[in-house]
Amino acid sequence: MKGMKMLLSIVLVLCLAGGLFAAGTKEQAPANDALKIAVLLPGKIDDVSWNQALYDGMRKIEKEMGDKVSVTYVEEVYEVADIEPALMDFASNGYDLIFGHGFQFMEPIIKVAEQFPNVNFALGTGYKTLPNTCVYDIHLGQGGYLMGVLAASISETGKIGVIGGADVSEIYRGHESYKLGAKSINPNIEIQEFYTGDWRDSAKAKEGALGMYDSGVDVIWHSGDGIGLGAVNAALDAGKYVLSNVVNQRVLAPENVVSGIDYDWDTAIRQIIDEILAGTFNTHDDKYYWLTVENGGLQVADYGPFADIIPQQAIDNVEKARKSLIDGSLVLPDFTK
Amino acid sequence: MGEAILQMKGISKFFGDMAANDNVNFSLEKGTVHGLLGENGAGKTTLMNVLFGLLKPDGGTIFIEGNPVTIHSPAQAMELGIGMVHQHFMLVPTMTVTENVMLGLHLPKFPLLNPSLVKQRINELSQQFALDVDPDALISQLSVGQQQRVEIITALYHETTILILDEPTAVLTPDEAKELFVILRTLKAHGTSVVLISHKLEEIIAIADEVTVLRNGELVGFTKIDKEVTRKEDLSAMMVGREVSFDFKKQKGTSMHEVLSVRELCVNNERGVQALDHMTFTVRRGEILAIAGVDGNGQKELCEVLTGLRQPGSGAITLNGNDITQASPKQINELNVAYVPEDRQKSGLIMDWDISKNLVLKNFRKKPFTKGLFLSKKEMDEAAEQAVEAFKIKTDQVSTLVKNLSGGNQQKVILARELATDPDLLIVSHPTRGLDIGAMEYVRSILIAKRNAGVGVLLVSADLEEIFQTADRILVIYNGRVMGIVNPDVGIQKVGQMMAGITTGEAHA
Amino acid sequence: MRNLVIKQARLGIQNLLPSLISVLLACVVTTFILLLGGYSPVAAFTNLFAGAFGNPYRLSETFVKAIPIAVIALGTSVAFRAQLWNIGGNSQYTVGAIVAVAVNIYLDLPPLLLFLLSFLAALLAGLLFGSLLGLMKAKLNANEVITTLMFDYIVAFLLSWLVYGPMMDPEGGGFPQTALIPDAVMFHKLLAGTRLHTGLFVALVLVILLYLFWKTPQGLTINMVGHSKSVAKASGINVSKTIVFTMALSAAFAALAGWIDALGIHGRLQDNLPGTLGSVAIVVALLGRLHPIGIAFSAIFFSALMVGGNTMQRFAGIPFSLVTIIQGLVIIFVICGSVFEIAHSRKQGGSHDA
Amino acid sequence: MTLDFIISLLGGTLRTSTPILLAALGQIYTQKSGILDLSVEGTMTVSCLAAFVAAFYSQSLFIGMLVAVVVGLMYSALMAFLCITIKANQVIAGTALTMLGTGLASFMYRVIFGIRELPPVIKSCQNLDFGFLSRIPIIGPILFTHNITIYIALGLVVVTWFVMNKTVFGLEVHAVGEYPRAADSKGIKVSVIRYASVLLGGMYSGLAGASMSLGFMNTYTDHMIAGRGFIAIAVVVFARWSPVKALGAALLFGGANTLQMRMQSIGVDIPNQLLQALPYILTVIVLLGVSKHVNFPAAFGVPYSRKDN
Repeated sequence: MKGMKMLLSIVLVLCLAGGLFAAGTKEQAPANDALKIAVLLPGKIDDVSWNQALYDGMRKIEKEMGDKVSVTYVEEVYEVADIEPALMDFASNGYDLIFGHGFQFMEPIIKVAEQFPNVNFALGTGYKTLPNTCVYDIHLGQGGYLMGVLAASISETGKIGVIGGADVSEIYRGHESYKLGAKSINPNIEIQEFYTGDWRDSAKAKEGALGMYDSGVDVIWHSGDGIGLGAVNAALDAGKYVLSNVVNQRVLAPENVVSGIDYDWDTAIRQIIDEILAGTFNTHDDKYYWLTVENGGLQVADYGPFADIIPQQAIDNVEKARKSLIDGSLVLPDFTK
Repeated sequence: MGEAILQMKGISKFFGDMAANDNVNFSLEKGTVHGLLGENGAGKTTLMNVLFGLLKPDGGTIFIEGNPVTIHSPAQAMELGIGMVHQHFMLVPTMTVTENVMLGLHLPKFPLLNPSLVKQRINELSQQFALDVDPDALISQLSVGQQQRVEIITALYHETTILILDEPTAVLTPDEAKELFVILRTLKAHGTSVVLISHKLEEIIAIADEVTVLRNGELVGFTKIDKEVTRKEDLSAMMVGREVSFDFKKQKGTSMHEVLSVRELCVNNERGVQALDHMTFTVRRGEILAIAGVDGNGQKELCEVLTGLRQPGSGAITLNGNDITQASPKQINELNVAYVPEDRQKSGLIMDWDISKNLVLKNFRKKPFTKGLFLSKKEMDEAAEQAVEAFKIKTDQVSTLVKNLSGGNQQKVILARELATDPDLLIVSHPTRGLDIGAMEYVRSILIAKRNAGVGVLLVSADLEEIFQTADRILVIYNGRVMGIVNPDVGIQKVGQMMAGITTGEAHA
Repeated sequence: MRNLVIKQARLGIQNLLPSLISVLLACVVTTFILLLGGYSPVAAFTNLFAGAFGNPYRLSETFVKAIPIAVIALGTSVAFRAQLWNIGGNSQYTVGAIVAVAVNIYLDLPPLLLFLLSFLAALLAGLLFGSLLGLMKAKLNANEVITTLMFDYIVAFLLSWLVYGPMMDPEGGGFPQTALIPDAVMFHKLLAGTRLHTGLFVALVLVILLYLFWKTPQGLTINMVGHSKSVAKASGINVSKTIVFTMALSAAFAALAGWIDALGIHGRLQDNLPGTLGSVAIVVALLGRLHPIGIAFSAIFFSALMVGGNTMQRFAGIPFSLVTIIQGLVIIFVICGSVFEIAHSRKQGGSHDA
Repeated sequence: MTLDFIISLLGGTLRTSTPILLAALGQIYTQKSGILDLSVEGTMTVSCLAAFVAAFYSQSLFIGMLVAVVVGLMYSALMAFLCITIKANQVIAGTALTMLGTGLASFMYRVIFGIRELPPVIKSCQNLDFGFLSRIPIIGPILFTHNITIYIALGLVVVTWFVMNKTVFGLEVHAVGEYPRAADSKGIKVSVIRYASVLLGGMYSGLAGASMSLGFMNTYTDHMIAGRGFIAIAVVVFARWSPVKALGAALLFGGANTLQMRMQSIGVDIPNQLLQALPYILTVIVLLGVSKHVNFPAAFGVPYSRKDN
């Protein structure tokens, strides 16, 4: 038992030393008046998708606002058990606004927000809010609809496809609207659909896309995340069309990426930050900030050289659908599972 | 004769504090058979392992044809023309004879296998030395004698000039041994020098030209053999350091009612081949029934089936009137059967555990070692202290790990454990194999003491000396069959013939 | 598979030293990797340290995370002691969590009853799952490394299917997660403002129970099977039964870890619930030298490493993958360290029969 | 549609099987020599990145593959050192090295490439054109329209079979895994053969990693290997250490996976998770079915030391 005691004392000493260390190290404090923002991302900053889009949007804001904001990014907050301590860490270290970029942040944000009424939280997709929290989200349905219209318009085989990561609500809405959009152009169109089941196995997405192209599909839209790279790469190999999502991926396959949906998160972010700076954030109930076609948060990516390659009719179809989404003459059904 | 092809000077090898070889000199002349004699543990195998590059000596020099060499590996030894046939055959059972021979071929460096060439050479060698080996047979399908011949062929293939045989007859029937001696003489005639490791005096006198005797790791004698002059007793005196009586006097046992009865027992081995063929015998209280036979004739399977470790095919086993044919080891254990297995390190002891735990392997679940829910270390240690004293186990403390004990003391730990429960039946398998002479006598005396106390003892042994010293009746086993149950007074020769499968009728004196 | 390296030892400072040295060496190599990557080792290690122990909340998190790691590792150690290489901590944890959550969201019973029932259900699920794995090993000779590895995938897909399909919260807006367990059933918080919950005591009890278990005859039996199956057989032990029992016990611990986490932290099922707990538990069991108390401490150490690593990533901007690197390095140095011990013990007293 | 479906399925099966097959072939040496190497996953991840980095900076796919093979060899040398020289438990050493490898690859990728707007890409191995062979109906599209890594893998099936069955080295690997003491006494250096086997396995794993980043994809992402190394280990057991059967087993795995994707795409209503779990379930079933009769190398997982009996 002598060893036990030694062991105990060693652990105690370590704990104490840790305390001292901690006292000696303070997290670098930015300029006092700046709005301290923490962005918690479930994946990597450079995933060419979901995470990168928010990162890009936030960088835009950083440039715009300069000294008024100071942003810390944290990648790969992937394990659900690690979310709450991450939020706590920032909330208790003087941060003013914390982004949790995914629905899995919802419950932890609600819990932590209750304890820190003076800290504001922004949740990327979800449905619960408190006075000091909000939800920002995209109407991926709208984007999906437009892509469906485009895909059906440029398909020569009458077969199109859509590939997603996991079958979660917003992705599901995007896919269903994609089908709806495509059928609005060609009611008899054959649509293939494939979920990889995770957000990162790009090789699996590629094989899924190759299978679709093999069976005669000539246009695929992917609904984002790491797996999107696989779909784009498959189009490159197969020499077929692909539509990107989140950010324009034409550089990866210049002859294959016809267009896509671009997200501009800065619209929503700017709105949130402006309200916080103006002190109006906590005063209203409707705490949903949407990226929509109307507010420009969702945009059809530029066609580049394809403007001359694909039929003008296709571009017109998309533009027509986009306008009717904006003027409200087209309202998409709520595809909740 | 005359020139020494091999000389080993001042070889020392230590394992921990124990000297396995202490400044040993050894000299082998060309074209001779040189016996290397000594008790188990005398350091014979160590010396040869040093020569063969399996062990690195702590001191000494080796000369081959007068040139000093250092041998780091078997490969190097083979290049120097040294071949070794181990006591445990070094053959891969899932390969054919040809493949096994090819394994050690270093001469053609070309990486491609050329089985047909090797096969041809095997056939040549087989004819030249009358070895009779099928190059395409799987090792696992060969008999022990055949496997040994494969080993010899493998060695010869390397143009071996020095062939080491480590206790080659231990696993052979007397007739197979005779065949081996014929082969050895042929080898000698072809100029090969042979080192024959053995602890059997007759063998050495029959075949060797010279003999070197080791005891406790030290060189104690060297002599030339003259069949007419050399006496067994002289050699054995050198070997054990004192005269050994070959007439072990023991009082007649008083056998009582039967404790174990085996009827028409048939058992298959792992490969599905019949290992025991309708065996029938009984063991009575107060007697030692010895199972004599060359290793591998069903003894292992018999012990396993009697202790519940193997399922019998057919037949019946009764113990004190209870049918135990289908009983589990646990049930048999609870019926007061004690078992000293052949391989004490693998199936008798947990080498990484201390003495006191090893002493309770079979009854730690019972009182007093388990009190309530928990084991009582105190009780175990106390019991162990008593056992250490009663069985004269040499150790400072009961918390010594058994792997740090000598073989004899390990065997005493097993005996202490098995005898602690006052068994009705004691099954012992090769109980003195690998023990020094003192431990050997001690173990035998315990067997006899237990017999005298009314325990039925079933002794499995390949050592006829041991059997004749202790047994009241001898059951000779051959090929899984009972060749006969005889009294010791029929003589060693008769039993030896029976062990070779020769029935009384055919036996020629 | 026999193993020379894992030898359970009595816990003592002389046995602890190699572990500490291993950790130190791992830090040294990590420093080189950090410098190679152009990061400041000082910032990394101070943040790592402060992140694990720097304030009461972080300290509490270190314990929160140590709970499942320790409990799974206890299970792992049970199997390892019998030389059964159960590397499927993740799947066994998940099974426990699934059952615990299912009981709580589908049964309408008083909280106390739900609590007890979910405990029993998780325990039973773990025992059954482990028995299945044990039977495969004992009766069909299926290599347990491969079966437990395969079941890690199978159960992960099962969990995924459940949260996307039959167990998805109907009121949850289509997100892949189940409904929440009623608050009243959850473990109570020990400290306001932290996640430290009374499940800690359950973990402590489990550590003590296993500590005591090794002093029972059944515990000795498992050790005996681990050291030598043939000796165990000859001593009248039913080796097959012991293998099944050992795997059942091993999996039961992991399943209980799933139960504790479900009722202590998660409150529901989500995809990828166990994360990397399973492999960390293997490391922890090894570093704790398969001794329950050693495991408790090494779980705290590894938890600190992970919690601190998160902080390091947050405030020093160093990728979390560095923590994975440190974990790998620690095991490697532990392995190397144990060799010197063996060499040492050989020198001290090893006699051989020649 | 049905014929096209089958052609696409078989072509896809071949593609999907390639990395698994490459790694599995290498593990035949390793496992036959008596070592269970769970570090394959880590080795594949590390060399997947190494291949990509080398190809990216040298603009040469050949150099990329070469570097992957060298890195595979070096990384598995760690495994060999731990379980042969140090005689460590193989399960634990393998787990550690897989952890280390995935961490290291992720860390180094960030260090080397930083944060980029778009991921670095290379021009990956292109699909080959075998002239008229590629245009044979049915057979052509299934067998003769793939990139080089697939043909390397198929070629290595033959090479591996040859080495294991027709060379001295193969015989020695077999002996070392079955009965190391016998091999030792025949002058075969057990540790040398085992080192060689592990290193060979590592080189194959390196190639397998390269086939993901240079053949299958044209970039590197974390989690790219996604358990394929572990599947390879199962494939070897499944195939009972025969290279030809390993081809069959890898195709079975690849096939199950591809079938799952194709069925999902055309709207067969089976939960995709259950389909995805299929190969793993299959492995367990096969393992249960054959284990009684499968002869694992007798010394599987056992470190060899001359001193132990």
